[in-house]
Amino acid sequence: SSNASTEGTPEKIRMDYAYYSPTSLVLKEKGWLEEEFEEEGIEIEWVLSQGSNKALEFLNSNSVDFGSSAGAAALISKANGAPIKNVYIYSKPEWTALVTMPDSDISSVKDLSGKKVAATIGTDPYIFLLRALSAEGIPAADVEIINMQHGDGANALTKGSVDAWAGLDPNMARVELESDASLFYRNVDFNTYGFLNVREDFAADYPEYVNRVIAAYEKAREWTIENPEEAAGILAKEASISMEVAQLTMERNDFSEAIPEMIHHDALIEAGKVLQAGEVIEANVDLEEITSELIEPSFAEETIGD
Amino acid sequence: MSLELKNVGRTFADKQAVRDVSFTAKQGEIIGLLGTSGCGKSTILRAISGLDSEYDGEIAVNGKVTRDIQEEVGFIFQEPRLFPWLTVLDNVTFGLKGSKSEKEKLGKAYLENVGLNDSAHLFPKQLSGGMAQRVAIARALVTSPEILLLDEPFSALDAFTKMQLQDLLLNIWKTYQSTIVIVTHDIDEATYLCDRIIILRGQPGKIDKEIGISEPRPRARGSMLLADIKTEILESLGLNRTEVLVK
Amino acid sequence: MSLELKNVGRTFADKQAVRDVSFTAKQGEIIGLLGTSGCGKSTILRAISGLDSEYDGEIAVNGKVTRDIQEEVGFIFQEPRLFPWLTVLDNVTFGLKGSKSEKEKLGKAYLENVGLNDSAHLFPKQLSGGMAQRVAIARALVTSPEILLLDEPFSALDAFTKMQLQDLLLNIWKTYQSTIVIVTHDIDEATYLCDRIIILRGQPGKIDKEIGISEPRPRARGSMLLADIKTEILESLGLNRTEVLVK
Amino acid sequence: MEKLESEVSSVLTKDYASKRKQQIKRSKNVENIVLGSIISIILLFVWEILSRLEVFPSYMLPAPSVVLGTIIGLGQDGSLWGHIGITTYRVLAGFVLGTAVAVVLGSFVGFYQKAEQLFDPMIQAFRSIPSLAWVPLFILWMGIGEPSKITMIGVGVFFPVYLNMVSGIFGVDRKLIEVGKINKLNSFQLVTRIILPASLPSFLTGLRSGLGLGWMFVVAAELMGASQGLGYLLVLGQNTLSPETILASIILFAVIGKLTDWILKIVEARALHWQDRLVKS
Amino acid sequence: MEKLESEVSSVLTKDYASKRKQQIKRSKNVENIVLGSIISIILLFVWEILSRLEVFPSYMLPAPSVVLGTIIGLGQDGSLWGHIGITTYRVLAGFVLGTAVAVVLGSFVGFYQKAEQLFDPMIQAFRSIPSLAWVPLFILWMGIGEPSKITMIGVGVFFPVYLNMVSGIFGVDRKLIEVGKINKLNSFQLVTRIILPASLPSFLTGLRSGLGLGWMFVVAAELMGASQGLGYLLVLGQNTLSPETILASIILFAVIGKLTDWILKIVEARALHWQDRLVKS
Ligand SMILES: Nc1ncnc2c1ncn2[C@@H]1O[C@H](COP(=O)(O)OP(=O)(O)OP(=O)(O)O)[C@@H](O)[C@H]1O
Ligand SMILES: Nc1ncnc2c1ncn2[C@@H]1O[C@H](COP(=O)(O)OP(=O)(O)OP(=O)(O)O)[C@@H](O)[C@H]1O
Ligand SMILES: [Mg+2]
Ligand SMILES: [Mg+2]
Repeated sequence: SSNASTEGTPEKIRMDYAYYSPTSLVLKEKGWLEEEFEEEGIEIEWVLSQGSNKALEFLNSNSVDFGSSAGAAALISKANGAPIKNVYIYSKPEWTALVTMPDSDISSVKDLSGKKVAATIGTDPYIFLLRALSAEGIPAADVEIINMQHGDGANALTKGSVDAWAGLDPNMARVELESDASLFYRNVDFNTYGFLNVREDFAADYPEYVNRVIAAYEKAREWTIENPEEAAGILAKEASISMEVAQLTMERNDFSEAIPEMIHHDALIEAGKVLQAGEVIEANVDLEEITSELIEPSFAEETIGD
Repeated sequence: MSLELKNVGRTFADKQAVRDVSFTAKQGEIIGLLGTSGCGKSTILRAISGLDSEYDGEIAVNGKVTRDIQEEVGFIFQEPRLFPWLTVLDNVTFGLKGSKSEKEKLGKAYLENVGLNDSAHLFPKQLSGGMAQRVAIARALVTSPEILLLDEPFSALDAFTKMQLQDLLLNIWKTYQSTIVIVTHDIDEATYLCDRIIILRGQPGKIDKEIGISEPRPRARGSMLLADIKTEILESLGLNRTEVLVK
Repeated sequence: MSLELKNVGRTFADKQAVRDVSFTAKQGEIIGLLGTSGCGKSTILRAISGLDSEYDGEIAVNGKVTRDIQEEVGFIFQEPRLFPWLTVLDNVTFGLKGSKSEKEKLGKAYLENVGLNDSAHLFPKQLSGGMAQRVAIARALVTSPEILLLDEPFSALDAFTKMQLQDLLLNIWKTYQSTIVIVTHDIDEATYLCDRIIILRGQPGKIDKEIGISEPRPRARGSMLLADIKTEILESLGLNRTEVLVK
Repeated sequence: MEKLESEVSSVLTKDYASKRKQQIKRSKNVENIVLGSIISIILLFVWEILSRLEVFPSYMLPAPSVVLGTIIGLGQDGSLWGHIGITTYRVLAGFVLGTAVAVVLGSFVGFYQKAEQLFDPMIQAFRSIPSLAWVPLFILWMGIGEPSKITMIGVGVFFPVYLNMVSGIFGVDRKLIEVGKINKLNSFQLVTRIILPASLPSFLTGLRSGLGLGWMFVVAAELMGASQGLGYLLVLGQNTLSPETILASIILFAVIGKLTDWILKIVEARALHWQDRLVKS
Repeated sequence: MEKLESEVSSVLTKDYASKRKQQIKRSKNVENIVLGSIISIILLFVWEILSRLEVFPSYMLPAPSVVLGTIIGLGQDGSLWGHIGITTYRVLAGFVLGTAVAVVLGSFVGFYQKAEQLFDPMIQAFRSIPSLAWVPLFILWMGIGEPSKITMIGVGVFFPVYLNMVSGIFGVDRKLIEVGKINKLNSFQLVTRIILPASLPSFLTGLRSGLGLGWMFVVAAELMGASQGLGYLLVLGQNTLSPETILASIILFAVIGKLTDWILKIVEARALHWQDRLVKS
């Protein structure tokens, strides 16, 4: 590994940043990590993840040490044997909801039967859709789920090719603002949180450094909570989106909880069941077990304490 | 069909290849073009055919000045130019119209004429040089064109085959009263076939001499008159002082 | 270098093209191959050169039986086969080794020999048929090969140029004592150049006759002996009954 | 009697000869297949071994046997044929569409100076637009149905076919075209009877290139709301972080792409038998 | 005196003639560019008008003026050059890499029967694997640095260059190769002095095809952790649902792709001036 160490010190720490994790943007922008490790001569390398699956690919291939993903995505990867741990929650986002166009006759989940709904299989919006359907007692088979990438789904919705879309921010914020699309079903608890994952190797070799990275993240989180306006500005600039979209996206992020806890555990198990039903995770996987293996609160607890 | 060239010349990218060529060919006349290599014989044929329209001067076909490709022109190029993806028979029938069986019948007849009836199914890559040339000859003759432009048609052939094909050409000429312009390096051939022989010379080439041959056809290949004309031509090419050539 | 063919034959996909050809050429001998179109002359040259190794029988060069391409063989093909992407000069110097300026000097000298010194910079598409053939001749001669295989080298040339080049060939032969096998349809050429003329006939072709010519060089083109030999050859090709041919 | 015997025997020899030829041909075919698979088989072996030795982590690059298991699993639950069938159908339909348009446009551009000046620059510009970039545009223009997917694949096929066609036409020997002109062919006949056959080698290369691109564009096409197909399988694998699925789809792409290319290669060999090629050493 | 005058005048005419030739050439170039842009300009106009009339919804297909504004905006904040520069660099590096490998492998396969039997089948199979499918494999093998991106683009370039090269070599006239053999060229010389020049038309088409594919593979390459580049811009636009960004990247792809292709086209025209082509009507 490129982290060939002398006395337990990594040569460099490879972080990912992602537009779906505003905290990571703030951290990168402020340069607190660089500051923290400057004296030891440890380099910080930033890599952009365009989506959860890319972040996990980077982690798995030992291209980054820390990667940000949706909780469900981390779970799927873990179920496939990925050597990762979740050590920190960067936000509790409400990044997904069910969206339809204003002139549509859909106003609740019940109206979805027999309709075409776009969603990206395996991702949070997909899980959200399935959980929403099962919560309302509609069999998934009654709905025609069209597998499309998030952006394409939004396009298909505005074009009228599908009746509804399990949306994802910032795309969702944008259609909401610009095409008057309405979020007809929202439920924060059906989202699976923003997970900061670390490679198991790294965590085992340099536990101290995991703590220090978490500490830096904490600093960014607190700053974000205190300066929502400026944080939105950073997001808008980095992701090249308009300020309104950025603000709306930020509003739907709850940065108050950072330590992985039972509630995250439970949310993942629920998501895992849906995924198992959808054959994304194999039926013989023990969800309890891999969820416990995935979520490792000890670092955050140690750093943040309470 | 009659042919009339008036002051025809051709310049390629600043280099003049041939200039000031004028002659007339009446319907049914056979004209021979002789001249040193590179003096512009092929260039003249291409101008007459209309394949090249960038010449100076004027060419009239049947009294009409034109630069287009003429209907009813047959051209035997200096190279065989066979289509490599067609069999010998298909190459020969290439320019024919009509039903397939008719075309094949005609094509086979002409292949027989050039002595290639066994080779109808071969592809050009399987032919010898002379065979390819004969296929090209058959392809041009089969359309029984009213104007025939021949660019060294028989040069790749042995003496025996050559004579046979010369007679075939005369047969066709007799049947269709074609007007023929033939480029050749073989003086015996020129005297045997032509009513008039035009000798080009120089670079850029221009007409040096015109010799008429009035002997009626069929001519005897060994005839005294032809032998005299041959001597005249050789002399005008500066070739009768054989000793000079032997170093 | 000497050449020896023993019962050479060649069959293309079930069709025999030539069979049972045997002859020997001593160092410095000039052998002529005559025969009707398609009787296998080019095929024999290709076998000698080693370009074709699928023949039957044996060919020995300098006493050694081999089927490989020989060092020091020059081949003038029946078509010019110029490289279209090279200028005339580069085509001529293609087979030469050594420094660029040396090559160019030699190349230019040979271009001069074939009368193309003005055309060194042209590309093949700008050449007339005879010019292209002359470039090919220069390309083969410039390497001063010990064995020269010529497949109708002068057939596309006018009488004057042809004679010049025949003498050029004899010059080179004298200088390098090359062994030469030449295919030609021109009987005058054969008698002027060759020590021995081999006449092929039939399809598949086989040797019909061998005629030796002992007249020393330089020969006079009009000499009586050569005229007699010509008559003999014409007779053996069945061509002296001129009347028969005139329909 | 003697003559008869010799005739019979000659017939027999001939028979024998043609049989031997067939045998030789067949054994050459077998040899070809064996030689052609050697490298693939070696690679698979090395991969399998490295996987077993855990040099490649299974969560990223599972062993070939595991991937094969996935494919067999797909075959057993029946979905495999659906994926292969629909994708092959889309590629072939798009191939036909793209080729047809390329032939028409290519002939025009190759033949008429004005057409070249007008159309070629724009076509060349479109050529470097990546498949993914077309996705939103196609959704906008044609929605997410089959026509949209097939057209998208057609776009991919179009470019190499067009490019090879045009350059093939440019390369046709003037000498042959002149023969056509002397025979008074009109432009259409010139194209069909001389230019197309003469540029056939280049055109066939274009077809093979185009078919390859067709397979590549499938992924973008199947991003537009497909629920079946190899491209769908690939994207699904990436979204669900399932390397077996990704590799299974890659292998299926390779195998089926190879098969279709092989058909074209046979067509090519047949159509170009007249070429005066060197027999290779 | 008279002679002198006529000489002077002839010199003058010659001078005049060559000047006129230059003028004609220049005005032909201008004509080419004008004709070549007509269709693009018309399309842009129609698009602009339809957008203004709101036939195209602006949240899906903004007007060209808006897209232009986006590009200018990128230019003003300076990031435009970064995007263009890095992507062009990657494409060119990948182009060089892919071409080099294709030339070496293509010559071998084109020239040696055994090499063809061994390598060609596998290469043909790889040819239909979509760019997106390579992404996880490249991340695994080479990580996410520049080498990995450049190699990925090289893969895209490789296939068409290889294919055209091999088929070009197959199509080389046996007659010309024989001239080389008689001149005792060894295999290497045969390839460089005869086979390559003779197959140059096909090879150059391959290069142009390959360059196009290079531009297409950029997107996949820049999925591997890039934070700059046109492919990044495209994916960013798709992830943030910003049609202006998507279209801006498409237009940049088209324009810069066209420019690089134009360079190749000039090279092609220069390198193939010896072809005996028909002057087009
Ligand atoms: N590659 C080939 N495949 C099949 N048949 C061939 C091939 N090359 C030559 N032949 C046949 O072999 C015979 C002899 O051909 P060759 O070229 O040797 O004739 P030639 O004596 O040189 O005739 P010419 O004077 O017309 O050039 C011909 O019948 C020809 O059809
Ligand atoms: N396309 C061309 N471009 C430039 N020059 C050309 C072109 N075609 C012919 N020429 C030149 O024109 C001159 C005459 O050529 P042409 O082919 O008419 O000669 P020819 O009399 O037929 O000679 P040959 O007997 O050798 O066939 C030559 O000097 C040749 O170089
Ligand atoms: Mg000529
Ligand atoms: Mg021959």
